[in-house]
Amino acid sequence: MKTVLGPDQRSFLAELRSYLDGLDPELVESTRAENIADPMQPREHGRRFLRQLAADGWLGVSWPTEYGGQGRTEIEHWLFAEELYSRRLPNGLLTLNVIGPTLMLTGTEEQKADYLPRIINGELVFAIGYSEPDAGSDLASLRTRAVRDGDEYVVNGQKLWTTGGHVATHYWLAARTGKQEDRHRGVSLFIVPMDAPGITVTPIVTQGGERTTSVYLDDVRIPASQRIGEENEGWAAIVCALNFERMFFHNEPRWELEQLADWAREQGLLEGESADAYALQERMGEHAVDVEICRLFALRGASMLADGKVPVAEASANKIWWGELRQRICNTGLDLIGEEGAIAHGSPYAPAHGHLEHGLQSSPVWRFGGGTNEIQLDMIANQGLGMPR
Amino acid sequence: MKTVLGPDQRSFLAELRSYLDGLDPELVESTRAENIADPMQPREHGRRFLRQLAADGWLGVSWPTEYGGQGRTEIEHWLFAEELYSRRLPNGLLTLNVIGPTLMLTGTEEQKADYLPRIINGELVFAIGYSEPDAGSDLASLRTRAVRDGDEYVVNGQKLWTTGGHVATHYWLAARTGKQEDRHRGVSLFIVPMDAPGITVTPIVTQGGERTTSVYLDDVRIPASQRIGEENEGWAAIVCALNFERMFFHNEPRWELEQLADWAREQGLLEGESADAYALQERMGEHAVDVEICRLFALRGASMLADGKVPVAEASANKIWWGELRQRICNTGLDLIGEEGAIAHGSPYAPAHGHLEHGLQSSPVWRFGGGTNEIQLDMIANQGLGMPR
Amino acid sequence: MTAFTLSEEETQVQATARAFLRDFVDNTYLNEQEESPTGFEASRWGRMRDLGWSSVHLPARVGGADGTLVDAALITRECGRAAYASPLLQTLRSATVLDAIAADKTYDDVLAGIVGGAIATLVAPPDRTVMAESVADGFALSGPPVVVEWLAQAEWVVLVLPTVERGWLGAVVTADSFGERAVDVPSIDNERMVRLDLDGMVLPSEAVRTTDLSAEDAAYALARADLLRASAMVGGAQDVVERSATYALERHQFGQPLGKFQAVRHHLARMVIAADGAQLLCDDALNRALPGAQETAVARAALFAAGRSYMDVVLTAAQVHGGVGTTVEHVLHHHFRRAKAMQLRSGRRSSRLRELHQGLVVRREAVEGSLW
Amino acid sequence: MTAFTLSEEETQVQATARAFLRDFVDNTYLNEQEESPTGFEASRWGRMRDLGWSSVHLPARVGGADGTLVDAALITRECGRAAYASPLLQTLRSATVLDAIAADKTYDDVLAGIVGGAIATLVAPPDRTVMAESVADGFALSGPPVVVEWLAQAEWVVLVLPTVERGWLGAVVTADSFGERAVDVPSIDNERMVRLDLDGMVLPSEAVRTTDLSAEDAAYALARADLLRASAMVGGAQDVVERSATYALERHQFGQPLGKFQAVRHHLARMVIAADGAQLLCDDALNRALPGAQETAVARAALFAAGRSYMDVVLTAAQVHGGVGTTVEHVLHHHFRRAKAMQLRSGRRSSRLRELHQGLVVRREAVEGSLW
Repeated sequence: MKTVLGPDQRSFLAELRSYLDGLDPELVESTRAENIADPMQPREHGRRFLRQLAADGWLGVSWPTEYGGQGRTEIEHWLFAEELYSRRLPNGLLTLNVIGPTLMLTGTEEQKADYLPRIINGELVFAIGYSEPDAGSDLASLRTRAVRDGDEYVVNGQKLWTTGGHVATHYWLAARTGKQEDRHRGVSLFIVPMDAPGITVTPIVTQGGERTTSVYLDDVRIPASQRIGEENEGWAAIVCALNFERMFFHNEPRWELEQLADWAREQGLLEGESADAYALQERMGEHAVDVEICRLFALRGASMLADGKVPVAEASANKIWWGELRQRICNTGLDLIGEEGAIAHGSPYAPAHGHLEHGLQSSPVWRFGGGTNEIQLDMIANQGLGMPR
Repeated sequence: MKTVLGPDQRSFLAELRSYLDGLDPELVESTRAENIADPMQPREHGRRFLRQLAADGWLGVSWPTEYGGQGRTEIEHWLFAEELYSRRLPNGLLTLNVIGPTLMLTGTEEQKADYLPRIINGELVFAIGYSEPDAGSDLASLRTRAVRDGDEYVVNGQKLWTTGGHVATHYWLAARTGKQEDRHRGVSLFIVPMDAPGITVTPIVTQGGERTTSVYLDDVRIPASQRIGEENEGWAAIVCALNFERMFFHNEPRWELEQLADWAREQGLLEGESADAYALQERMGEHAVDVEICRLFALRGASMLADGKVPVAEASANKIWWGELRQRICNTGLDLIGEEGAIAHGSPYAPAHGHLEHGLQSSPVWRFGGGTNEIQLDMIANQGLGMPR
Repeated sequence: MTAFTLSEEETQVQATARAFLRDFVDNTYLNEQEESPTGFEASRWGRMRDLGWSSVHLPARVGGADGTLVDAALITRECGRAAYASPLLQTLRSATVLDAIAADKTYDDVLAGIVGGAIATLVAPPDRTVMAESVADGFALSGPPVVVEWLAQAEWVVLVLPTVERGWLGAVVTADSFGERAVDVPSIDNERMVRLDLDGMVLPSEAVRTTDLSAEDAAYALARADLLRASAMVGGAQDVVERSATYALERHQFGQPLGKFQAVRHHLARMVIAADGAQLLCDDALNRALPGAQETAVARAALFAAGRSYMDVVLTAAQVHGGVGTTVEHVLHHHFRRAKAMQLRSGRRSSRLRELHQGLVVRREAVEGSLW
Repeated sequence: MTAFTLSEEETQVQATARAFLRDFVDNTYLNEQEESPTGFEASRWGRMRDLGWSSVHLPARVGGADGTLVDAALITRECGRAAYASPLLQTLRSATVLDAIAADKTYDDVLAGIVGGAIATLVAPPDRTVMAESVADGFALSGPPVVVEWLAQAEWVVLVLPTVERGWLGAVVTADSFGERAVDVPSIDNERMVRLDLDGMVLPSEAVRTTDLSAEDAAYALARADLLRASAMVGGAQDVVERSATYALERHQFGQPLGKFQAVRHHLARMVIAADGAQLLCDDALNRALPGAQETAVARAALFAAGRSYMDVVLTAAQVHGGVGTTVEHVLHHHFRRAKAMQLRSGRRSSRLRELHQGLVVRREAVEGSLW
């Protein structure tokens, strides 16, 4: 029985770790703090950090060398993402890991030449514009409309849940070019600068404190050259991007479990012999098993990608396990802490550095973001078991 | 805030308890042993016991006095069923609690005069014939056919999961008199003696050791006078009977928890201070809360019946809670016991008198019997919340 | 639907409370109050005092309405439904405890103050981590810091603590007695909270008005007070279930309402079961919680079940609502945070469960009164 | 689908085992064997010996095939899939332990016997309830009775026990050494079992061949042996998932296959997740369980996950199958009972979890080898 992790991968990881250990501590610390507060959008320090990685040749581990990447496999790419995550540092997120690879597969030569070098240099930050007020899980019902006008499209509509809309440089936008009743067969995909005339970004604040946005599009003009793929055939690129996106589930559960362990250590419960200590140890023992399983679901996906396969049911299983486990660790972790657990993050008195409480508040998104878990379960039934739709 | 349990109910219960305490210990013990082994079908001792109760005027607590009952309310009836259950003694089961009341509502005067006195005397035992190989949850698809022939119907088909088929005196039989595509609108209901020519009963043994049967009907002739309700209109009586049936969820979870408590007491874990003891206490604490909730779901149903209402979503909630809780207590109870828990019931060495292990083996039926829990959840969504079907 | 019937007066209390709160509480209002310096409006507090909310269950002797714990619980249930934060629950809990442990008129001045609109709060750590020990001039306290809601806004602080010597003590001090021992901390939810370090503090003799309280009586007094929190959580759970059902009917995806998808239907049905179970147990406990009835175990079971159900319900509701439920523009975010905060205020889950095991399984406390 | 790739030889082992068992094992056969006096057929055992199943991972020195633990685990996985009961698992576990704790050729006679077809069983209570203490003529044992599979059918009984003095002992005795201490008891499942009362028994000096075993080495030897049981449970879970999916496609209700109902689809998807998680962890543990690697924590995690998943899967499968799944006419009833029995043979769940906490969280054993 052979795992995908061999000596090559281990030496890659050693090299990466040594590189990261050598980075400017100020840069690392300020980036980490920013990233912990809201990991979904690289801001001031995060972008500084990514540009540093780019300058040192560490962005685009699995990107082909022709696009400025290291040309390694998906396994190394996954190890890179994991390692950065476990240091709570940004790994390039959607722009590097979803938009870039999707452009490589679906973009024109001009588009690739235009965007890929800037992505791998850390210059660009993309936000994704799929969801709308009436198109959530049911993406194919989107109503934002793009009408051809000479060499341009004129776009009108409203997008919801555009995470990072206020910090992005570019928008990866799905809009309807065909008939409403054609559903996914009438959708096209575009890239448009976030500062294009007619785009208004309005913040939405979530209970976990993460920022997301509504994006209003009012006669926004996009050159036809900025359409990704053929007209009305944007769905393929969306599916491709979603497949990349669903593999973005990293070792957060382990990190959250470690926050609980820190608290337990302080309290003398981690190795204690009291009733409270035993209760904690029993609970953490099961979480720790589930964290190992989470690692292996992710590794399975990486190994499939490395074999040139696209994980579908496997990515869904990974995502469900990951989101539910994180929520469970945060929720039951607070139960072990008791009344002090009601102190919110931000306070120096918040137990477990406030991360369990913050995590619990963010946790609903983990269960429905990137496609609700109900849809993921349906995908497992269809693709994994051949159930009829 | 007023509960339905007042002084009248308490004095009824005291009277009942004193009556039961005074019964012949040999009769009680042999009935109890038989009932614990397989509670779903009264056999030798169970029938002896029920006839004794009948002779003493204790069967039919809520039956009108005109039918020989005590004429009390549904609350007393529920208390009666609970008390007998908590002594693990038969309470009349389907015959007394489902068939009798359904006959009162849907039978002709002749049918009532014929059957009710014999039911309340403990003479008759009914088995129910609804399910078929291809009609389980989807009862309306049943294929057993009853064809009118003069004053009789001739019935052919196969029934499945007829519990007590081998001990019953009579069969409560649903058969198709209309067209297959009419579904529930083409079904009639009959009573036929179990020893009628053409009926063959074949045992089915389940993993929990409970006996159920297949019933083959081969040109079975039933007088038209034994049809309950109009031709093709048997569905109403079926629904009525199912509503009565779903309120049959008693305090088994408490009884099972007590088996675990017995074991824990022997092992010094019930009030111990070891890691094992704390683990047990934490788990049992939550089960005990759930047992109280189970009691109140049942009480709610009884109180609705007493008010002349029919619990539907409420009965479903009761049934789901009851079945899942029992299974959980048995399953996690064994986890607390550990390797000795693998000793099967029947052995004197089986922990907790073997009841948790036996219970776990029987438990699947608790989750799908009387309508799968999935269908119960749908009923709560429809009837309790007004969701569209 | 419950197994218990409200009396006409109780129905009136419930309707009045619901109408009063509906008149001004919505998500925008809750957000504003949470952002405000005080966390609640003094004028509303005055109105609630006028309605007799914080003294509905106090004896007429001190100016109360001579109602029952059920009346008070119906009011907290409505506050819970509305996700409305105020010092009311703590004031009611304090009054409930003082009324229960008072010998004769021990606390009548404080109770009369509460009738008059004074805010009180209760210090009684659920995990009994703070101990009192008799010293020359009073009782010295020891133990880790605790958290207390609305202490900074309170006039009176009621303490109910176990002593090293024997029994429990009851004490009342003014809120300014703690100085730097009390530090404002942010709460998960929209209630206000301080972290209170009692270690080394001496409660002066004159503050300690009860010293011979049995552990059983103290436990029952606190369990009755906690039923008010349980009832608030039950109300919260009910509101969340109703909102989720409404949303599932209104929101369409793939050409049909969410409520047609079996997965969503089953989520909703599970929520109903959770909320109903909590309500039934809470109502049963309230029904049995007569003064002196010592129905501690069932009351504690109700508190546990309410916390568990409220939390289960908000987690599922968040899933049913998707994105819209997690923004601060939707009242669900208040329920989500209140569920966890209120559950945590009962202390450590495993400690509560072992305590319930003692009461329900070892001492079989519920069996006696329940006919089972 | 796994993250691990089988070698060509491993694929061959798996295919051979599956074909061999498929040739004669079905529910009727399993029922017959369960009812039979011996519980398994000696002729099949002989055939398995000829195929080298119980010695596939033993060194060539004793006549084994010099394979790895993975080979043995693939065989137990196929037995698990088939719900096939025999002394094979216990014999393999015994051999695994002896091979791991042997200094030089200490147990070569026993291992050679196993290669030759001898049945062995292992006494090593998961909760470490039996202790050994050095006495004049050997080691005196104390502790509550334990349960042991296939002891009555075994030639050799291997004991691995902690001693009061220091370290652990390894011993081998013949199965007739126990006399009335061993009593046949019915098992939940179709394996055979005795209850063995070791309290007061003295293991003679000549039986105790290892006395200086460190707790760590003993734990790792047992953890490797237990991986074979974990693998059997993984196989069982996989079979149950596959059967349930097939049934959901075949069985129609309300005019459509069960697999179109979202509730059933989600049940099945959850079963896939459970079975996959268990398999991934088992395979990872097997991959890491090289001789001397001391990967105890991951192996124990795999054992826990396999038991949990197998049990979760059979409970849901019973729900998907309805009535047909609970009769003794359907092989699911064997899986249902085997899942619980095999899970229970790992001892008390809470003890296993605290042990896992020690290994995975406190000592961080898995992090080292896992790149996380």
